[in-house]
Amino acid sequence: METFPSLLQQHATQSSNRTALRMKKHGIWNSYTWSDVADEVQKLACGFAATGLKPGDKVAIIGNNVPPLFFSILAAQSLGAIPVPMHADSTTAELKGLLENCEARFAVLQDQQQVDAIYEVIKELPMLTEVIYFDERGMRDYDHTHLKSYIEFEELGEQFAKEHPSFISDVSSKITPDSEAFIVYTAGTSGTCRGAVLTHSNFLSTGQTFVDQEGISDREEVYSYLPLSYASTLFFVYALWMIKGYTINCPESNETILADMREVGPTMLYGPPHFYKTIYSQIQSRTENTKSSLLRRHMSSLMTQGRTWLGDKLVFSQIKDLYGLSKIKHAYVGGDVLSEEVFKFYIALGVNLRATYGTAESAGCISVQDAQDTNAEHAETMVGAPLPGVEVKIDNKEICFKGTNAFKGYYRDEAQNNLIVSADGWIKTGDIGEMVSDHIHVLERSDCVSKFSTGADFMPKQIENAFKASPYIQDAVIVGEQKEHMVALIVINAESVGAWAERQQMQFTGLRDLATKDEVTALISDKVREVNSCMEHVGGANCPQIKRHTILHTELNASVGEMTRSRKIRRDIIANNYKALIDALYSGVDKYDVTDSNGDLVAQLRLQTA
Amino acid sequence: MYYREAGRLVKSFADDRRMLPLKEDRLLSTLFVVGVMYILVTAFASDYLLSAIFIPMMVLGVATLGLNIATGYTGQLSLGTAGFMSFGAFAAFNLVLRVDWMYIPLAFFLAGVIAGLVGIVFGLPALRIKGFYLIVSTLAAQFFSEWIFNAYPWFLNYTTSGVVNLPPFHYRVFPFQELTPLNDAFWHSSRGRYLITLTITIALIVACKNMVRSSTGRNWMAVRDMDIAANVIGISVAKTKLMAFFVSTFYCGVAGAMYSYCYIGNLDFMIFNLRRSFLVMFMVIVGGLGSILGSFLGAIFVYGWPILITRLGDWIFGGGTLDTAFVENNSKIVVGTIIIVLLIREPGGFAALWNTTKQKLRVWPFSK
Amino acid sequence: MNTSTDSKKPILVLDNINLSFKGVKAITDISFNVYEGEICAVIGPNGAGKSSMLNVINGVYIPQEGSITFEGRQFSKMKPGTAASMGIGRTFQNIALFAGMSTLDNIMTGRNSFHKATFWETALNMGRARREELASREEVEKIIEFLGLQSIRKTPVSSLPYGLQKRVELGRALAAQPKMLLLDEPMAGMTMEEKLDMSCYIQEVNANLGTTVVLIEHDMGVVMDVSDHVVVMDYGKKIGDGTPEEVMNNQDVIDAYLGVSH
Amino acid sequence: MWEWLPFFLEVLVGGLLSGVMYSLVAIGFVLIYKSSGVFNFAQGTMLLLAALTFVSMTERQVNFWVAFSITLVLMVALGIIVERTVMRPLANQSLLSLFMATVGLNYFLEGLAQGVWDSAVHGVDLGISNDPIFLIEKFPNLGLDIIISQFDIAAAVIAGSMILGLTLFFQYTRTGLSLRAVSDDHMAAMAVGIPLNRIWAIVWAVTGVICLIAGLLWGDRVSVSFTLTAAVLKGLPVILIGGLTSIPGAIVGGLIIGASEKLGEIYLAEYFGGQGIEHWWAYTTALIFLMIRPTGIFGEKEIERV
Amino acid sequence: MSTDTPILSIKNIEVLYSRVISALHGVSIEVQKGEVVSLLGANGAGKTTTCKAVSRLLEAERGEVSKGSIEYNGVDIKTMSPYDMVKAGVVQVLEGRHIFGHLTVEENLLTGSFIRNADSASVKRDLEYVYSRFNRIKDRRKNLGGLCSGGEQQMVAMGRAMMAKPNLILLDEPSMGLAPQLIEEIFEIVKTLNEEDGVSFLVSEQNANIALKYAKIGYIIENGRVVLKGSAKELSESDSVKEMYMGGGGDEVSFSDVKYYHRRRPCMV
Repeated sequence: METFPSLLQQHATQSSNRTALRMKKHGIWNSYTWSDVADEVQKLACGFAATGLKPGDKVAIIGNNVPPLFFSILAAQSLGAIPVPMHADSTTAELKGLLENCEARFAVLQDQQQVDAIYEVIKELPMLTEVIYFDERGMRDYDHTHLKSYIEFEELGEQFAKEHPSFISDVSSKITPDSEAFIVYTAGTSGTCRGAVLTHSNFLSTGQTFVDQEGISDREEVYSYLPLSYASTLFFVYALWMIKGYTINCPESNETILADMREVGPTMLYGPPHFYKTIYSQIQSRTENTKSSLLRRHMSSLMTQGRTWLGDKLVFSQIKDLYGLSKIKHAYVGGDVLSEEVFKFYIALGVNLRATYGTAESAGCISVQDAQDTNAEHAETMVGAPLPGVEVKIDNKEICFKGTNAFKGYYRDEAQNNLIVSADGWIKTGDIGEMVSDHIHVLERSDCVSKFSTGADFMPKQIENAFKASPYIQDAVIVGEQKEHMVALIVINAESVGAWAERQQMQFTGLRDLATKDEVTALISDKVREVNSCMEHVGGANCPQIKRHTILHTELNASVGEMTRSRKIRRDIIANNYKALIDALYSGVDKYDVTDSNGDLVAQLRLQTA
Repeated sequence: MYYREAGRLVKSFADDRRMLPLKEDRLLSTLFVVGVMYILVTAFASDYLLSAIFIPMMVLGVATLGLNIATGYTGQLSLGTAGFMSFGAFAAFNLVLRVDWMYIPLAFFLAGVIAGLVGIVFGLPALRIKGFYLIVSTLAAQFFSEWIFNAYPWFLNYTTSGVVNLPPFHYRVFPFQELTPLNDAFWHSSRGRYLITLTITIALIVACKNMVRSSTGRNWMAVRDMDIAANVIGISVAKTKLMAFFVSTFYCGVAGAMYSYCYIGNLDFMIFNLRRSFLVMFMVIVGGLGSILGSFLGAIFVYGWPILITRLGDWIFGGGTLDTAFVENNSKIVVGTIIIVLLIREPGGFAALWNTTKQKLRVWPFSK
Repeated sequence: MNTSTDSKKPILVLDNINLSFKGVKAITDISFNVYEGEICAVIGPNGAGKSSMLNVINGVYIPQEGSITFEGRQFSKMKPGTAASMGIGRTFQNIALFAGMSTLDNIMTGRNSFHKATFWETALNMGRARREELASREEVEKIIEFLGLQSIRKTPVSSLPYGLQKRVELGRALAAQPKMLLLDEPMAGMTMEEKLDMSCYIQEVNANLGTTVVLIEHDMGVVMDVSDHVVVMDYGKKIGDGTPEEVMNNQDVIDAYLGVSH
Repeated sequence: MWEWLPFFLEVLVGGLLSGVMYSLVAIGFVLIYKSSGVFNFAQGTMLLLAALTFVSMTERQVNFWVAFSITLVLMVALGIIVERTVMRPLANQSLLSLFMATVGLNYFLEGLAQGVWDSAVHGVDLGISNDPIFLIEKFPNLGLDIIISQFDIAAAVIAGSMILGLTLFFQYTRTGLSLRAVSDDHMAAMAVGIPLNRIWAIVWAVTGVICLIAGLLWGDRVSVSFTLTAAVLKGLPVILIGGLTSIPGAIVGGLIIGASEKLGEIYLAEYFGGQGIEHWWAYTTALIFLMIRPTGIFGEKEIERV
Repeated sequence: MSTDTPILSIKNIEVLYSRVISALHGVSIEVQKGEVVSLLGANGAGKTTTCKAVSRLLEAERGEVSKGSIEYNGVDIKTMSPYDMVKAGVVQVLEGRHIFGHLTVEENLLTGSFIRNADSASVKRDLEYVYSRFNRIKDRRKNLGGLCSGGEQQMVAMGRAMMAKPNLILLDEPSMGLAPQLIEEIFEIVKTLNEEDGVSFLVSEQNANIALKYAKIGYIIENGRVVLKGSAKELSESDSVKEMYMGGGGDEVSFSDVKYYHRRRPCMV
């Protein structure tokens, strides 16, 4: 049985000249072969060892998706230390909480931003002894007692390697598949972050069954831009990479993610719904702005009649090429549900898109859709049969799993462990679902299933997804817990609604203005009515309806916790932040004044009745 | 539709700086040059097509490229193109006449160098004079050339008529020619002259492309776009201008030599008059300032239009109906109108039209 | 007048500079020092002769009287080429980019002095020409990364928004690896965010590469925060010279330029 | 020892007088350049067109003044049409583009003129006697034995009064002030409500009139044919010496070129292979002047603001 | 014409240069009679383009209003030329003054009066009036415009506009490059002209501090779009305006302690 360090050694010896990692830097794609990767990891691991990192110590890895981070993770693992990936944009408070919780001794940071974030609290973190950063820019004026640059660190490592040539391989060989490989903090739609401890075998055995089932080869070109702080990214990008030894490609900068993807032309892709929706919206709005009737005709018939041979040659294969989707063999969406319309669009376009299902506790993957699911009704929520080696059952509507991917437990959180892991090893996912002929159908996250005051259940997320299919709607929040009916807070997409408003020859100044325009209100009200009638169609005449709704004057804000970093909404925080507004919606008034801290009017929202 | 760019990873700076960065463009140009220009045309084109269409178009294209280097890339207006061509033509003639061992391509090259040196002399005022004032210098070059070859019969080897008929090539075209199956007669034929012209033209295009994508070309364009800024960042404006004049007139000189040797087959200073200078300038404008492709598109259009009109007239009304005066006036009106319309609608000329089309193909089907 | 900078070594000494156009005085008897490694701000109203001052320093204008000493070499007539080769970089008030070229090519042009290949070598794309091109590209890419211009690398500069053009111009000046940078209103007309970015770049260059910076700026906030040394000009004359604090409290400066307490 | 003097003076005066004709052509250039930045290369062809139109009528026995008036109207119309169809759409393009547009216009008009009329050689007779004047007969006390062409004097007088009139017009009328404002700063002129297009149309129309008069004078002198377009080539060095934006410059430039051309032809030609140096001599003279003053004698040296 | 009709009403205009480059997309501005309205934004945001769209000077720069409409006193100005606009009483004072450098100060002022075809006596009266408003330039009436200082040039430009007896002045970047105290002086004149002569102003400015001090209404324009509109008081108290445009005067912003990652925006996908 393999571990991450042993797999690295395998690739480094068996396919040393194959490209392991590419990153666009300075306008060209720089490659690292497997032996380059092994060298870097060796140096870095020696640097860790030289500065006193011991097996079992925690190493916080904070930054975006860049090669040195991959190296740091591997280096830590080679020493038997446990990497704890964290999000690059985390605030000081968030980081402090996580670093304290995991008792990190080392932290590897990308640049000044992360240094600043933890520098304020470094004195309060006595465990944290070494901080390493890659990017030298802006770092001149810092107190370097705790800080080391990556280069300094590698020099230390080279020195150490000379003195202890076989140190790393000795330590590595002691690592077993059941050793801890990662602590991954849950994304936390439900509040506090918890660190799931995952072993090498959690990732590697599940990963092996995944690649066997999906036929992933060692020649894949994988495009990777996601932060490594999610279990699913670690699974789809990192673990599968180590298993198959394919090539990972990282973009040059945040602004060039889409352009760089075209250059890569990946054969395998993993992304959250938001990513797919962005590309979808771009294609849609470019189609709407075009004068070409050819394009419009083909696009409008795509969803109903599928691709014709000519249409494929003239339009669709070209669109795929423009977005770098033309070579895709495997595209996966996970983390949340992609709305049906978008999902169907990709399928119709001929992109082999599959929904996956997994949680941090399950090393990022429990199941993946098969071809049969993509044609089913609710294809977007049918997530396939559990992977071999993983068992799934529905317990009181909640999806539970056990198997090779089952985590060791939360780090230093016995209480929560006991809460979700049963005596016989079943782990509650917290998601509501059903089994449809052995395939999992995810319905709703459990803590988000709401009950009306009448006692009836409803599932806000499904309704929200129905809204999100509209290109004009960025986010929707459905509220109804302990009420008689639902109300909706809607965030419009400033760009597409702006473009729409321009086509209508409307005057407007910005999102805040658009949100209160009659025309926009009418546009969104139509959508609400459509969703309502759709619910009635499915759930019968007595089905609860969205009685009232309003358009918010701003976007939801991740920095105050209204969304997670992966852009999932946090319903409880929103309900709290917008309490007064929601009360107003239920009270039946038709205007609501938003004021700032000085009490000055910011916007007057219009509360609509469907 | 034609371009498929997903999955093209540029892995080195050398890759990124290729002459034709897109695979499709490389394929198309190779096919065109090797397949069409070298094989198909050489094999099947008639003598008329070769010597009255292809050769002059290429020769004029080279002259246009020359002018484009000075005007389009470096921003130095020149009205002396034909004059510079004549220096090349006369230099080539005298080199071949007076140097025993002279090979034709070498003569062309040296003719270019000599013309280039003349170009430097007439470019010298550019160090002090700017903008329209500079056309005085290039016009002086034009009139000076017309005068000097007339006033000093030595240049024409004391021919009384003022015109020398050139046997296409007095001497061997290249060394070790006897080792090849192609004899002198072949190189004297339109096919042989076509191949020489084509090869030289392609070499000059490649050289020009190399220059414009390197420091040389950037310096030219910097001087064109804003000479003070260029000076301040350490570009020697004087050197850059003179270099541009040299390269520009080198191209014109080679074009002049090819014009007399490969195209008309005689040497006549009357041909290289001011009107021809203007014709070349029209080619630059129509084709597009600062574009290599445009230089040739312009040459093809301006040279080809009267021929097309004549041919059309012959075809519609029967042979010889259209008199030359009509054709000439017609093409003047058409070319004049096209120039004005292009300047208003598409100041980048045909080259810009081509690039727009290409860009549309690259973002198809989202092109507006 | 200025005690804090006395100990430092001047990199640039301007001595009694007088400049006039067609008899109209643009600069009258100006002398001041710029010290090695400092950020020196020149302030004053438009028409005070600030830009002309920069033009004198790098030889675009030739003063009728006075001398310029740069790194110990004295000039009565500086030429732009000499200034550039001695390591004086420059940006302009009204952006002077090469409009027909891309961001990359504009910055590449800044490395002209490192290119030794002659035109015929470039025509044949021979060894040296090719090597220099690739080497320059590598250096330029570092600047592009530093200034965050990756996504507009191949965009023609004429189609860039104003703020980005200013940044490209700074990049072009940096490409020559100057010892001293003359920046003519690098932050004029920018949003606060762009100003912050720009001042970050300037300070970074100053601190990491030790480049001396002379900049003209109107925003007193910027001047106070970033500069070590301020020279105030009005009607072609120097009316103040010292640390930002000294200058702000100088009565002449307040009367002529700042007006009521600002 | 002064025996060469009378001949020299005769050549000089002849040169100066023909120089006035160059000035006339040059003034059209300057007007258009000054007001709109257009270096009007079509000037020569406009001249040819005017002369050809006039001649075609007089050859068909149309009364001189009728023909003159009709041509005048046509030239004014041409000027306005050019302004409308070529210059206005190109406003604010680079000077090079504008110049090239006039080169295109030149080619267009050339084709048109020869297509509508013909390319044969015509004569014009303005009825001005071409008899020489012996200065010594008229002004014996000057003691100069010089022959001067009567036609040259008449032409110079016509040209001179045209120039004077124009100068006064543009210096002292409201339209003149507007024109100066326009040539200073187009945008500002538009902003204060000076109708730019009207000013340009006036300028082009005036240029048309100048072309007609110059065309007739030149036509009488050298006959009306295609070679008349070469007048533009004579005008070029003149304005460049004078400076593109200066009317006095155009006059002085004309005199310099006229005189130096005649003097060069007489005194220097033998050192240069005998003949034909007049083609490049004017340019060389201009070049020498420009090397000394790169923007012409009266041209403004621009202080390049950076 | 009802008194409520705004003197200028820009309705959701889009401006294209050379038919392709979009400079404005969705700008709506209203100026009521007798108001000073300021238009704030950075360079390249579209302030000048907006002014030129109103004065119709756009076409001279190959620009066109491709969507939306502009009404002056309730009349659509689509077909009007710059000349017509001045005639109707809308004069733009261009950014960077653009005075005629080769004309004297007085000649500069005179060009402003041509539009009215007034007799010389009334022109003389107007000249005196302008000199009374702009004291500084009176002594320099015979000087060439090009030799005046920046502040004087600005006054000449404004005086020249006043000679056309306008109802609305489009004042583009009057403070550009002027000393702080001169800026105050220029704006004081704006205030006088507005209050005593009843001229309405649309002032485009980068200097939000001063512009909001003298204006009644402000618009913030970014990347060719109006993003914020409000009374001068509202705007000058708004956090986002303070942060973006007035930071120089505030204390929170420090230029010496700037971070690299300031500009890093959240990931788009």
